[in-house]
Amino acid sequence: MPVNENWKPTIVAFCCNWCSYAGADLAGSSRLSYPADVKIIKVPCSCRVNPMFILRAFEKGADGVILCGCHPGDCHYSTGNYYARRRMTLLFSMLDYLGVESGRTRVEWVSAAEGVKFSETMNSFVEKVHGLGPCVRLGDLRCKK
Amino acid sequence: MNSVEAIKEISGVNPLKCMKCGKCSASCPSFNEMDIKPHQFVTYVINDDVESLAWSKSAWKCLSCFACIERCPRDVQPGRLIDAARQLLIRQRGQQGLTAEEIPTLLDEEMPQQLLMSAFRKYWR
Amino acid sequence: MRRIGVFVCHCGSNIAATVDVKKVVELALREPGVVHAEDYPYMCSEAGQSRIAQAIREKQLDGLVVCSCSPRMHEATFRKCAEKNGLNPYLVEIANIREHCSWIHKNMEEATQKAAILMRAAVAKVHLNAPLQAGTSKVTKRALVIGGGIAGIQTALDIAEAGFPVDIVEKEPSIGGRMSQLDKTFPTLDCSACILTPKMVDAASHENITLFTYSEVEKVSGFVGNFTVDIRKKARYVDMDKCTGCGVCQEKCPSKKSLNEFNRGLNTRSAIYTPFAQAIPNVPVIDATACIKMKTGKCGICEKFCQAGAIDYTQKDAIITREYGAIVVATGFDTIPLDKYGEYAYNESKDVITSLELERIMNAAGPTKGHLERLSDGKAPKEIVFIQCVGSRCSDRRGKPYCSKICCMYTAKHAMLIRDKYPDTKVTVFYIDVRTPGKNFDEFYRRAVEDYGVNYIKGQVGKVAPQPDGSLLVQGVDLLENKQILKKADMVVLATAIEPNKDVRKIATMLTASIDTNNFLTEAHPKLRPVESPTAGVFLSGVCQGPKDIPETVAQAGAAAVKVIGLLAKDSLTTNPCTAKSDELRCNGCSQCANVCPYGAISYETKLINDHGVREERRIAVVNSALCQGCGACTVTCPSGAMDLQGFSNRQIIAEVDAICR
Amino acid sequence: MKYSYFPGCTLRNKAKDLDTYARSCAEVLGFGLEELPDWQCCGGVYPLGHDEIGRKLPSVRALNAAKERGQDLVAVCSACYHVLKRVNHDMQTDADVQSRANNYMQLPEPYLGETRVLHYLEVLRDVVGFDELKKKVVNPLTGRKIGAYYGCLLLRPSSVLAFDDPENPRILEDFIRALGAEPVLYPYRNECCGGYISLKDGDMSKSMCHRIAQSAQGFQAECLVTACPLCKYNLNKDGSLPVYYFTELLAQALGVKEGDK
Repeated sequence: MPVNENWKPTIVAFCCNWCSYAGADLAGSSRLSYPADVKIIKVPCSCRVNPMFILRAFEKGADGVILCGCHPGDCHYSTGNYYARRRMTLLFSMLDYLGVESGRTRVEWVSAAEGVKFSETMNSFVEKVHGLGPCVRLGDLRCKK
Repeated sequence: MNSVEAIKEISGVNPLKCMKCGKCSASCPSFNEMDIKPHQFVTYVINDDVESLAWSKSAWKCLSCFACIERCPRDVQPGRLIDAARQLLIRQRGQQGLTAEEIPTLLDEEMPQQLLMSAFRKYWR
Repeated sequence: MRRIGVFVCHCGSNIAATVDVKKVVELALREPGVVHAEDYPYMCSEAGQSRIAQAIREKQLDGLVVCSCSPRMHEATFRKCAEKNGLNPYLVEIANIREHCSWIHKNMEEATQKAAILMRAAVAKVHLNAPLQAGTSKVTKRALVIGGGIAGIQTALDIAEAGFPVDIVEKEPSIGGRMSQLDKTFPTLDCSACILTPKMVDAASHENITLFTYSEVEKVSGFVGNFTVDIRKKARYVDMDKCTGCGVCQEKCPSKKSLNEFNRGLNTRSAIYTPFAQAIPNVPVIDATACIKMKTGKCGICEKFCQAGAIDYTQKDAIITREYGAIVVATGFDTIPLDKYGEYAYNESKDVITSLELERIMNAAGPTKGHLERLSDGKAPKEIVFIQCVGSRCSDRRGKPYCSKICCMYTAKHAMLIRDKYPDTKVTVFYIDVRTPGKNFDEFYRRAVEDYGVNYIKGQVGKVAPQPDGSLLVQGVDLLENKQILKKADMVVLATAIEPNKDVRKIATMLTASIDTNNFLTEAHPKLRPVESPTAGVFLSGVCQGPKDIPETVAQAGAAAVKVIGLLAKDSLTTNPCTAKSDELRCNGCSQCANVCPYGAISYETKLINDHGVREERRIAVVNSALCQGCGACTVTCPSGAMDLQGFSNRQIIAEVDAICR
Repeated sequence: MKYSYFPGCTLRNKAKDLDTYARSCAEVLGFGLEELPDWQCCGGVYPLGHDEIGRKLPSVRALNAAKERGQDLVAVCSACYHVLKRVNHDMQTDADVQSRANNYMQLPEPYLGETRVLHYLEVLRDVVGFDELKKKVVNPLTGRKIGAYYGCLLLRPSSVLAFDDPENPRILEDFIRALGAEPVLYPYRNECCGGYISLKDGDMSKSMCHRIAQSAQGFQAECLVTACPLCKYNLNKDGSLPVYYFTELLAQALGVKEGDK
């Protein structure tokens, strides 16, 4: 399917409060740009992200979902990101099976000091999702007329 | 691509990693034979001064013994830089460290093939 | 439905230059429940806050959304403002339209659209916010200091002076640390033991300080104000209460071949030993791996000679459990192993030594009784070469990328002391840079050059070659002269890089304190909170945080003590109300939440439940809100959906998702 | 155990001893060296330039041939070992070299550095074992004081070659001890002999070799042992100490030297 250049994807980024949200703040204060398509939701820890939230996002029309947390070993709650990693591995493979391509989902570790990494990650993720085009597999038909 | 860029490209070395400690020159067995010393090589590349390197005999005196590469605390790999300069002289400027005419005068009975092979590779295109 | 007010900040031009704030206000008023919306140049200012106050009063708001900078910046400000005006602070949400929007986007239309969506998500969330009450937890008024070097001693003394009890845990048989191994200190050249010993004695005799020497921290649980720590007191095999410290046992011990750790292995000690004469406590320990009695059952000489009857071969390790309000890490450093630096021939020649070994050689209590001698043949060296930056500033796989900071100064000290005491000995220093920032530091280095004639050569050493005659041929470079140098030396001293004590990783893991790639503990903020760990209640003192010299260490130790005192002075701490909560009706008591909880905050109780008229006893999960830190791991693990996180509930996050994807 | 064997150009001519004894000793020690058909000269020096793909191809061919035979690749000459191992490292780690070399070679299955490159000494140390070797010695070289000369090519850069400690190697010393002789440790055993410079500047390499031999002599070495024909040639020019190939001493100790002659 040829992708319309002007099409703007909807991207939800879950960021943990301690590392990645602060990393996104640093990207902001360093004026490192990334597409406005990315909207960040703050969670206390990457392990707070219920797979249900991600399914809901795709159901409501998100084209990509990314989860950012502290680097392994650096979790503020010591082990939360390990739980997140395990859950997401399972969820993403299921989503892939359902037809939500693996390029639409990602887990990335971004520390509070990695503003550059945050913006680079978002740029590459948006580019990837943009290349895949709109995600229609899980669209909630009840919501659209 | 200018010459300095070519040297960086061929060698894959980032000379900016150098902190000018001089350990390469302290380790170099050819130090006294070189007019531009190993640590200076790095500086010349940083300063875009390939002309001086082109007139130097240092490129032909490096033995590729890798002592500088082994001991460099910043992983600069000066030996690779010197070798890249040598290749640049050979490739772009047609310089050679050896002429066909001199070869017969240099041979002797015991000389291993390995020596000729290595020398040709280092001195010729 | 909530009555929500939306406040859009211009942040001067920081937001307003890229986001059409008027448009955001206009869009906000179309959101359900929004009864008030306005914009203002600086919402965080006194005037901005009074506008919020006025709106709360006039429009009877019960929910606030502030579209401004990051909540990490001003969330607390706006929550306080709400509270002052009779609104629960947790009914405030921040839409981050500065760091996450105006600062990174250039196109006004795009940025405005995104800001509106972020506002919408915050409004959707605030509809579901519940008023939360912060709880309190008690503070145990005792501190633990891990490490009994100068950093730990100073921190403990300062805390103790303020009237709080402190325990020092030191893994060696005596406190004192690295400083006790030093001979003289720069830049004043006063004797290290002379200034340290009184402090050690002060610490030992202070009524508020308890020493646990020959002990290690085994387990840490709890959180700020309420840590529970298991301390392993290793078996000393000597009764501390009976021993008089007479030292006869050490004289009589027949096993004298163990390497003396205190003297960096340059000579030997007996199996029963105190590390050094001024040791505190002055009670020996028995090294079970060297003791003949322990290994073969025969001997027992120390026991026979001990008049106090203090020897006890049957002693076992003991675990002591204590509670603390704060923990200070002061684990210090060691020099790096030099196995990977074969070119300096450290393993090949006894006369190539590290600077710390030279400290011991120069010290009157050291292996050569303070005489400067070659360890190979006992001769006095006539030519000494110092090599700087051995393993420091090495970004390769062999060394450490950082500057060890103390080497330039101690080398100048060594060079000066040698030239002073042995004027006919020549001293050469190979250096990359001489780094001497510090009060009277550069003057000190210049004295070494100008008054003592120490020969400083800018350049590194490539190889140290031991010669058949026992001398060392040093091949280096003089970068200023552009010459390779071959120098015959009798002794070579390596300014070896320092690294954090190897136990620090284990300790940091126990404390959930973060650690950097070089194993230095990370500070909460590199500039503004340099003595605190990001983990609340854990503080940093000395080299465990980064290389530093004695005055800096003492200064930091004092700073850490002040932070500890500030914490212990409080009777209770306010706890984060965003904790997990279990729905009694849904919980089936499966225990999965407790398995993933890193704080042990979840327990189970049997309770009579009225489930839609059915009354029965059920096992259900209960969250201890004082222990819960609000990570949310349990909420996702819970198979029945009973567990939810206050402030970040399932419904709240889904509302945000819906608002963004709408 | 059978290995693919890469003798190299010099072992066919001036350094026949190095080759012949390597083969006959392998038989005694119970491993086989199967010479690769159609091997090409490694080039003597490793092409340091990032873009010198052509000069790496002979090594890639040999490495791939060993892979197709399902064998590790053994070299005896230090230079061959050095070049093969470094090219193999490029084929494992450098995507650019990988793709360009494979584009050129058009192999049925691309070569990605799968072959393990071993020096004969490594086989002795890690497969045969020096203790085992000691048991097979029939003419121990008792009383001989031998200085090991490593040179550059076996050791550096250690990040790629990982042959032994680059500054304080021990493998040749352990080998000498296994043969019943006494190894002499001297500091210049890993210093350069001058390498190919001897073609144009004999004096330079001579002075370097002189320093090496003097140092060994100072520590009472009676002779030197090496694995490199060029090192041997250069050290012989100095002439202060006799120089042997390590395989020569091995053959002597195992009692196969006389039989072969």
